[in-house]
Amino acid sequence: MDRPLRLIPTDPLDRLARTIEALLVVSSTPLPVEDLAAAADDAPERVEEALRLVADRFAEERSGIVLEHVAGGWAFRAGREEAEACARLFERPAQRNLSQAALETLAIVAYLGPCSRPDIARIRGVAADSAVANLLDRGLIAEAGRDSVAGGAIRYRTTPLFERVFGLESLSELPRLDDVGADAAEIRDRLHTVAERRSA
Amino acid sequence: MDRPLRLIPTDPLDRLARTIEALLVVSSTPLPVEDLAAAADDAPERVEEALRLVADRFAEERSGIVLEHVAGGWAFRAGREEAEACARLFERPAQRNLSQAALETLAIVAYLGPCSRPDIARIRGVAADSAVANLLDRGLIAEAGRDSVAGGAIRYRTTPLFERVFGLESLSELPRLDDVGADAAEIRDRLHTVAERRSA
Amino acid sequence: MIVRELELDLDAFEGPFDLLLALVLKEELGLRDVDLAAIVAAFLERLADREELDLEACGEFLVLIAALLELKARALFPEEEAELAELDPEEAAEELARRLVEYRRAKEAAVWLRERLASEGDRYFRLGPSPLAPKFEIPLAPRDPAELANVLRLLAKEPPDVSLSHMALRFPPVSQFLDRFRALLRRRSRFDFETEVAELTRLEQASAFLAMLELRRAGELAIDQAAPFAPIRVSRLAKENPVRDERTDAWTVRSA
Repeated sequence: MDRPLRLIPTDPLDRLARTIEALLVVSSTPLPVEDLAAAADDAPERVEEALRLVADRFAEERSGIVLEHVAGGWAFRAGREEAEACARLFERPAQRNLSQAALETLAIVAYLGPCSRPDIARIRGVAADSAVANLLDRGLIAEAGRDSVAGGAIRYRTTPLFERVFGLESLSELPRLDDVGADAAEIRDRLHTVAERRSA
Repeated sequence: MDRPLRLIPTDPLDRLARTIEALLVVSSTPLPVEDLAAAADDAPERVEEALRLVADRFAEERSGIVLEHVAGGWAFRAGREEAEACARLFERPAQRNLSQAALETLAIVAYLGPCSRPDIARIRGVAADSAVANLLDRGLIAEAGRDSVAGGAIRYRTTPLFERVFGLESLSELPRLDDVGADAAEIRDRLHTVAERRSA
Repeated sequence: MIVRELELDLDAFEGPFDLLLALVLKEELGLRDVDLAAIVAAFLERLADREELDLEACGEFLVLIAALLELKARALFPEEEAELAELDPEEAAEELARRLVEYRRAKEAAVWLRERLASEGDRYFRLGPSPLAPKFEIPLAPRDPAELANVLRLLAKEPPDVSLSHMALRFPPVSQFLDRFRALLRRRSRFDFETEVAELTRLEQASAFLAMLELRRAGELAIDQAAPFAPIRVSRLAKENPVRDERTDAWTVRSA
């Protein structure tokens, strides 16, 4: 490395923290620790340590810029207190007016992982074409290859933008939906009873 | 304004500086003072004053993020010292990958000759807008006049860069697709037939 | 307790159960919009309010809700009609329960997402590139032209044969059974429903069942069941002044 000699004393960790700040401000997507480490040419453990410094510097109520862990990586965003000012200047095309159909479709894609329009239609009981097109437009879902079994239908997955918009560190942060389990068992039991009766 | 009571002492100018930081970190274009003032709901003179605070906080060698005044207004950039790390970040392999949508679009344009977006969408069964934009961006396809029918949509062809990347002297060196069709017209017909069946 | 008078307060419908049935049969209300589990819940709540278990009501309710579920199942996956018809009833019930649970989950998840959107609405972040980010010419790694041939082959791949067997599978018109049961009740004062439909296909049985419910709604017959799961006995009801709904004969249950 041929950095010029500088007279400013630099704690190496502080130096790494500055590099991380720079990487985060130029990146368009949240950066995982490994990516930060590769770009900073340093060890992931040291990056984690430096991230704590950055997090301390860019904390809610301390700075207008806040460091957050979201969508599997680290990213800057505006502090919550500045939402009002941001709302005056910026549009939020991704989350404005999401219809019930779009939200259900999003939920299916998020929970089931890559799935095709026929998969979604089967669960919702209605065609999902316009909801899918709408979510693609907003960048909340993206193509994820083709289903090689079911006639090559295109499959969709949620995007990092989806996780970002909904403030999720990862998809595993989606709540488990166990509470409907009881209902499900009940429905199943009743159906079984009727089924047995009818086949008898 | 009904902000909750906070215990952190806030100099009003410091408060404004935080708002400006937030606006700058969210914006993807430089922001002129008037825009900042309108969003922060404050006077331009005060915004100029607060910008000096921000500039002081985000200065070269002090922070990895640097406030810069350019033609269009104010914006954050990475510190000069971090140029190397930023270069490594943008060279990440992930940025180089072609998505399934991009690869399909490229294959269609390469094998069938100049195609418009509607042509591509018809064969793929979904819109190809973002894939086309991406391929144009990377210089793998270029505009090739307008369609004589179909409302004069712009058509696209592959570029010399495309041939270089795929190691082809010319398009005639593309692997043969006899199992799909003997020539471009036959392949096109076949793709249309299958696409119609798939969407049925 | 009279099941038909069970008051429902659903998203898609508010009123007594028998009105809901009538609207569904007349196709004035889409079953897709009706939360059947909520009907079950309402019934169970009512049941819990009573000190004694009302076996008759339970039996009647089960039969009604099963019929609705079957209809809803057909609406939920019409393209798989043939496939579903081939399943034995237990498999069909299992499959149906699975689908309903999945949809239920999707709806719950959608509610959660909506709430999350509201609570995370004050997080603003940059959507585009950084304004002053350095522009790098990203060299593309060499690629194999065989990749292009392969994606095109996949695009040209014949989709699996769509089974056309369901084209022959029409939902028999309910009116057919309205006529049949009326004729039957002119000859006999009562008959056993199961015996009467034993020879029919499952789809015909479903239509027959709907016809029976409709005739009872119109007051033309009475349904009697000694105990839950006991045979359903259908008997003629003497009607002083039979007023027939003109639309009755014209109804057919939609065949998908």
